Amino acid sequence: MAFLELRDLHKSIGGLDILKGIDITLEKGGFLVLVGPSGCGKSTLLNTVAGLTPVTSGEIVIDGEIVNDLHPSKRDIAMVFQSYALYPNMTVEGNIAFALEMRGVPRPEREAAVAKAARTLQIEHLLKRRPSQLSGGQRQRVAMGRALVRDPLVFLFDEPLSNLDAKLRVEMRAEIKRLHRDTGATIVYVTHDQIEAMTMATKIAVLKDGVLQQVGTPDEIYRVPANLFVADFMGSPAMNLLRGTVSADRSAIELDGSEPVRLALPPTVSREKLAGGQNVILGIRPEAITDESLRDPAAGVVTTLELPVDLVEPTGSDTYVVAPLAGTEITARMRAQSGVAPGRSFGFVFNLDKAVVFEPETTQRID
Amino acid sequence: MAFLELRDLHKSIGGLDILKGIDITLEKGGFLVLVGPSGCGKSTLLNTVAGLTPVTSGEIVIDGEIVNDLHPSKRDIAMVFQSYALYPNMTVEGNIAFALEMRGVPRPEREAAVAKAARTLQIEHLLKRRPSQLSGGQRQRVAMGRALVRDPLVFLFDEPLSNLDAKLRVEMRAEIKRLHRDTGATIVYVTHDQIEAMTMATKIAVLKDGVLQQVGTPDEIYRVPANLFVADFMGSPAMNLLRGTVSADRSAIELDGSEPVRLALPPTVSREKLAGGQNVILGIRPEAITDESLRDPAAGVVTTLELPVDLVEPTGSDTYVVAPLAGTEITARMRAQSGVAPGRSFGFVFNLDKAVVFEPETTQRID
Amino acid sequence: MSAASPTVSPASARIARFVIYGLLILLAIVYLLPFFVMLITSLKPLAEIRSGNMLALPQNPSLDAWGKAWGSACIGVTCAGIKGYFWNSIQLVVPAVTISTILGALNGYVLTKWRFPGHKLVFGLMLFACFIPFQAVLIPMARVLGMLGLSNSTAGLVLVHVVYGLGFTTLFFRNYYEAFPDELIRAAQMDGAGFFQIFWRILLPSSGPIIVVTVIYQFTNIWNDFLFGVSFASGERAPMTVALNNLVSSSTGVKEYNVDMAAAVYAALPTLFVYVVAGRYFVRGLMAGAVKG
Amino acid sequence: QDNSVEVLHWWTAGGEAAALNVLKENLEAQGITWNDMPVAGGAGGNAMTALRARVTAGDSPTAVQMLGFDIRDWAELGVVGNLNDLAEEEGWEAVIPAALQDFSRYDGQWIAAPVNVHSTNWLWINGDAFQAYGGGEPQSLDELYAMLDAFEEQGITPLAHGGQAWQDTTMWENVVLAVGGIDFYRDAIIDANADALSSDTMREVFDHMTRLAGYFDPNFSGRDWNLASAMVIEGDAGAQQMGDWAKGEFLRADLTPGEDFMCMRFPGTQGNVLFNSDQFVMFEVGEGARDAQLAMASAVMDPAFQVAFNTVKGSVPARTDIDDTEFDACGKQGMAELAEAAANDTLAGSLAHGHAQPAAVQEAFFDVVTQHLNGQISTDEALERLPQAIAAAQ
Amino acid sequence: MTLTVEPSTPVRRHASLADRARAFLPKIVLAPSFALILFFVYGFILWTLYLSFTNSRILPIYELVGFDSYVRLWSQPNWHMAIKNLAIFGSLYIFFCIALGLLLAILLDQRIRGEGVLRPIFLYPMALSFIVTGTAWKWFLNPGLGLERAMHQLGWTSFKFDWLISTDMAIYTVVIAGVWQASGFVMAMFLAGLRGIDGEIIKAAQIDGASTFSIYRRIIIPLLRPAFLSAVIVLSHMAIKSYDLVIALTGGGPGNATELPSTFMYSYTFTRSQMAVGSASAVMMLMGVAAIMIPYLYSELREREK
Ligand SMILES: Nc1ncnc2c1ncn2[C@@H]1O[C@H](COP(=O)(O)OP(=O)(O)OP(=O)(O)O)[C@@H](O)[C@H]1O
Ligand SMILES: Nc1ncnc2c1ncn2[C@@H]1O[C@H](COP(=O)(O)OP(=O)(O)OP(=O)(O)O)[C@@H](O)[C@H]1O
Ligand SMILES: [Mg+2]
Ligand SMILES: [Mg+2]
Repeated sequence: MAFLELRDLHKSIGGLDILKGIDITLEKGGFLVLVGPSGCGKSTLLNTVAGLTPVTSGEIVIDGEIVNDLHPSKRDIAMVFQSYALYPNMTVEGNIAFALEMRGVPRPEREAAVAKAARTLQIEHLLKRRPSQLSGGQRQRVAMGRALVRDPLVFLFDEPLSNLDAKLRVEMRAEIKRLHRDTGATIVYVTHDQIEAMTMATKIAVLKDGVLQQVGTPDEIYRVPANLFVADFMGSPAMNLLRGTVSADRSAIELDGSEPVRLALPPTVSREKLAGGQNVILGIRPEAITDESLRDPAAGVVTTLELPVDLVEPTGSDTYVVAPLAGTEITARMRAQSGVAPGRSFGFVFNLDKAVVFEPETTQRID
Repeated sequence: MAFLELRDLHKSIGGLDILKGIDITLEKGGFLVLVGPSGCGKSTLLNTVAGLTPVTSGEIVIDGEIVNDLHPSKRDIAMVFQSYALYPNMTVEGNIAFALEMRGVPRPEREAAVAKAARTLQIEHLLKRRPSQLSGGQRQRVAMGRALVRDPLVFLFDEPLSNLDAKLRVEMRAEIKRLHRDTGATIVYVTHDQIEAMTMATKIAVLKDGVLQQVGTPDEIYRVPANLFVADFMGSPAMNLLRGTVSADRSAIELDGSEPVRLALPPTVSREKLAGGQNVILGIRPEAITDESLRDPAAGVVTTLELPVDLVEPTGSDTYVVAPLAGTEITARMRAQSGVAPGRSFGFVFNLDKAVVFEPETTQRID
Repeated sequence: MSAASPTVSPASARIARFVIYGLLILLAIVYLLPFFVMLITSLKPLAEIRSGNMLALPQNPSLDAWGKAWGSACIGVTCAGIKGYFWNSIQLVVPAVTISTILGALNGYVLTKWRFPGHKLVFGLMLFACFIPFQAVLIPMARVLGMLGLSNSTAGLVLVHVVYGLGFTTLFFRNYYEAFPDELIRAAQMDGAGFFQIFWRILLPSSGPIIVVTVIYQFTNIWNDFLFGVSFASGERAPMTVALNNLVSSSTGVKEYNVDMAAAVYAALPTLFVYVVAGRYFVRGLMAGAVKG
Repeated sequence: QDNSVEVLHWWTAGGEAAALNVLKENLEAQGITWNDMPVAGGAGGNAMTALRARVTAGDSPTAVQMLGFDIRDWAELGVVGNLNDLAEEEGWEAVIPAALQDFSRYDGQWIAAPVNVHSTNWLWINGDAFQAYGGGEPQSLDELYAMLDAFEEQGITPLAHGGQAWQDTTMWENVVLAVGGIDFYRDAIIDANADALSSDTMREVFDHMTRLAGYFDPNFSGRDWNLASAMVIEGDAGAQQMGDWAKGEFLRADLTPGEDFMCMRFPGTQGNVLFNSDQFVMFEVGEGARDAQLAMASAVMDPAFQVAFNTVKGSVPARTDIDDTEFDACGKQGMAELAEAAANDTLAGSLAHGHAQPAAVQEAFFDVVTQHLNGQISTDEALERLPQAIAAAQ
Repeated sequence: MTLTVEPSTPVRRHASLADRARAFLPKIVLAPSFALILFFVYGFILWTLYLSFTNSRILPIYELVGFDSYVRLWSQPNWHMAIKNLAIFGSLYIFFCIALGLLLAILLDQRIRGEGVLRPIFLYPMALSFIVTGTAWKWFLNPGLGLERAMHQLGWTSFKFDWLISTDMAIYTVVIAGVWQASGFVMAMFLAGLRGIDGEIIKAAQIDGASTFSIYRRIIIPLLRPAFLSAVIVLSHMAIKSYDLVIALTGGGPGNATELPSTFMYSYTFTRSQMAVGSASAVMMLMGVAAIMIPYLYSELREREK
């Protein structure tokens, strides 16, 4: 049975509708990652779950109980605030131990818990400092520490790692995963980090302007996005979206543009759902457009196009190559030091196994 | 000539040495990205450059002038604060326009500039709100906006995009790049985002505990890290570091571990600098360890090892595969849906062209 | 937090500092002038005061007046100076200040962090209460105190001061807590802290400056109050000001200005002590590092 | 049995308080505890405020120092005690001037014990200046002006004055008495006859006030009476019009009456006495506390106390049957004149000190007199305003 | 979009009794204060209102006589004078106290060495009872005793400062003494406000090129808004109740030149035994205050609602 359930949740602040009917269920021990553009309502959603702000309508169910009327301190939820919300008058130690103290945990236990969390977060040397004497990332870790020492029904994390360096972030991610695995805690997690979302979630919910776009496993969200928004939003660099028309025999998509370009119909879409001449949008991720050397030997449907290179962006581990196609620009992912240079023409291998097709009007995916 | 120059900069706060002799020069129009672990002193460095905190010793030179004693308002610097530092009493509009107003820019111009920045930052609909009515990412964008409207000698950005969603972040990145290109502004930029660092910088400075580790182009930093710290710190997942011994003939490195494993000597190290039997650490990035299908056709020195797979981590665009080697674990980057499964054995292709060798004692790279 | 960053160019910084200190010292001297008059008067014998030059330095200064004011001046039929009246005032001022400050802080806390429909009206009513003319409440108050059996008692006077100080203490705290980040309250709720725990552990430790302001205000007003003191606690329990007034304001008797001045300074000492001690809590940057954004 | 008295008074400091101690000791000798409730300020104003609070709370003090019409106001409220038995026993009626009894009794019932009689129509003159002037004691306003002119020529301030409403009015009532005589004083002030208040005689009074003000130094506003006295003591000023309590200041400065300073009736008022009398009004107390209260009333009327107190206070005893040997020259003069005035019916209550009109009316007089003296209103306006203000206050 | 649609019927967990009590806790905490104020302030205001329609003199009388006391009140020249003076005194007093208090607070906030010494110096006038300080002021301001005389003795014979004894100017001396007394406390209020301002914001303003002056004008002073509200309320209250100040300094004189509503109210209620008129004046005062404060409070409280 669902452990955390949001039913038609609405929330407005000062006449503005922030959340417009959110329905999500999460099983016990689930790890829900909330993603969405800045300002879409993620923090607001967490606040309603925590009970810090009353909902306008709808129900919040935790462990089979409707908790709308329950005071935050009674919901047994731990939360990491996006803005940290550290107690300025307390030391780091005091901040972390506060929740335990409020729950009457005896001092030795408290100290042990704080020491453990501090070790995990690598802030042992800061325990006696006040928040004002910490760097941004250190403050964020203290905010994490306050949640980590607890053993609640639900953890809510609001961008808890955004100000940490990549290395630390990886370690913290592992730590949160371990916490999740070891305690079986149910977690709702907001992040803007794709990797975080993809690697940690058992379920991802994509939000836009207070409306839920898709809920699914990370793989589903990435591979078969429900609509153009999700497709465009998840993945960095974003999915290439190409306008085109289904060919008369429905075996290929003819891309718009001055020159006629044909791409074979991706296997993700069933021919029956399409009509010849129908306008569609074809979505294909950058890593599915490569050079010949990176071509996936297992790929079924592949088209190679010779395109002029516009821009080359090396990231260290890879090189992104931008080229014009069908009146827009596509991004392809090549090997680092691939030798691709702007201005020259180059063979781009399209692995259409991984492409998806959308209906332009409704923006929904066609499957 | 250097436009921005830090000379032996020291800074201590309350008896703690935060910056320990920083020397950096940046040419006019340069884009310096500061990276380093949380709490290493990046924000402190920006603060000293801005004049917000006095240096303990050393000199700050901007455009040929020692500005140590110059009041921040006289330094003509724009800064995005890590903590935003928005004016709570002003609307978003007021916040963004404030600097222009202080410079006596007439109202119509100011309004135009604000409108332009707001468009860029996608906060046009928020102009009349107060900071307290914004989401975290929206606040961060307002903080950006305050800098973007200006045309200063130097821009200082302290993790300006950390709370934005990936899509927006890409757009903002492009925006900053455009700003950099169009205005020829000199920029110092703190980020934890590898991609940001690699794609934007003309120069990267790596800081650790207040000590400068390496300054160089992104490519240098990534390819030939000066020491183990930089090697480990830059790149995500981190570079694989394997302990070993130089073989007697100095043609290979014999990795430590129960089973003897030989890897060919990487071309990045000159044989002359090594002695047979010398202990070394070999560094190789995950993307240089692949499966056969991804093998770089141009690679010179390649070794293939059959290793048991421990863990498979799909990220959507790729799959990271973890396997045990030389008493540690290595991470390799494979294609998404590569079919690698934990428990089974698999052929890992090591592209040693891209490997580097370190001296374990000094942790410095050997070249 | 001050805008005067330590990093300004040395020359203009020095000038600016010079101006600031100059201005402060000048103002301090101006503020001290009346005190100077009081002080020199207290050191003069009466004949010298009578001779009329009030601003002249004493020709043969003496501390007699100070001794007399402290220990032997007549206040009513007891001629033991004002020293005995400190205790009366302390007994009154300590509970009254404490209670009104605590209530004010709690009210401010509720009115900013636990808002309920109509909170503004409640606050508005409490604010407007600050303006009630004290003259107008004397008689009904006397009646109520009489009915409560608190007439002519310290407890009654404490009640009066608490009641008429509440509006102010509430005002001070509410306006201070208004800027206190709500996030911290939320965080504390998540941490399981209750209403009072949040107040006690989170807000109060960050309220140093406003507690100081409130204590200064209440202490001063209660210590210096005459009207309520004389109406509700005259006689043996008379507070300091009533005693001071008795010493000073005898209408057709001989006036001893030197003793009056000395007594006035004595009477002000506890308040001055509070000012000096309280000043330590005017600390900077109490909320630094609490929230991002 | 409550063997204590609580006494509300405003003799809070210096000699006055010391004088009261005589009474306290007297009572303590009888085993009665004295609970002191001193409240100074505003010529008893603050004390009356405190009294209101106490009475309202149902907790009246035993005895309260009070002046003139206040006594009647409180008596009217029916909260005061009854001293008839004691008064009869001790024969108060015979020894207290009738004018005082008007206040000590209400509806024929004794309610208060008078302590002293102050007189307000005095003029105090610096001895040296007077010598230099060389004339005799001025007997009329014209002679006064002659003397003041002489003082002016000596280069000193002719008339020292403290510009406070009650001081202004004290001078004014002296002038009223000097110009119009006792009958006019009674007509205009005690009866508040509107015709008298706007009569030509009254115009003359105000003109004299204007003229007298011409002899002030410019800084008289707000000055305390004792600082005005100090001017006379120091020889900076020639004379001061003030009640008999001013004598204390002169004596304290070690001046001898008749030599270093002169005390005399205000010119034109010889033979008349404007008085005010401090009385202890006995409030209604429980039966248990009555004995102590009566003992106190009796102690107040005790001749020894009356002497002890009044020698210090500068006033004269309320009893006319007291020997004057303990008193100085001014005191002796005062006692003699009081007895004389009482006999001749030239004794009248002082307006400025609450013995001519109830507070409301008194203050209405104050308003007009002080505004006129300070030049805020003209004589015409004053004559117009006076009856209006008095009528409004009644 | 619900992925797992299950027919689950969760119970609505209602807040327990203790919880609901806890929800009321804030109101319970506020209640005693509010009740005290309702009774002791608003109750007494009603009582005073009632009294103003009676003919009470020395003590309350509860027999209604209509608007008589209001008629008397408005026929008193003293009352007109008091109102006029309050307008002058109140506005100047509030203005100068705030201006000087703010200046002092800002100066003291410049990381001054010796702040601990200077702060009590500016505050001490509050501590001294005006019963005595008034005498010192009176001498100081009296041309024949104080400043003017001292200046003349120093040789500056054309120096003239005789406001105290001038009917037109005396009220301004009350303002001077009042400002001297209260501005230190206003300073303390602003100082508390200043100390609460986030330093980062000021740094940001410096970066934005704001001069120190602009920072104060545009950032700090607007952020001190709540402190201004406190200051205005406290000062208005003090202006209205200033009694000792006037009594000790001028006694309401010369003439009635410095009469204020507070002295008027006190003298009519107590010394003049016209309690009904005193009550009427109290009612008029409250109405006047309401007329000014209610719009101010309304805008102030509405403004800062987030
Ligand atoms: N007031 C202070 N007292 C003592 N130490 C301080 C103080 N302020 C900062 N520090 C320390 O200085 C170091 C550098 O801080 P800084 O803010 O520059 O770090 P940073 O590199 O910006 O880190 P982050 O990435 O987390 O923002 C940190 O270790 C911090 O703990
Ligand atoms: N007090 C308020 N008044 C009006 N609108 C508000 C208020 N608070 C938040 N909002 C709006 O509600 C929306 C949702 O805010 P929320 O903080 O939940 O966003 P978010 O998804 O967490 O964004 P971010 O990723 O930037 O943190 C935002 O568009 C914000 O502008
Ligand atoms: Mg958010
Ligand atoms: Mg930082």
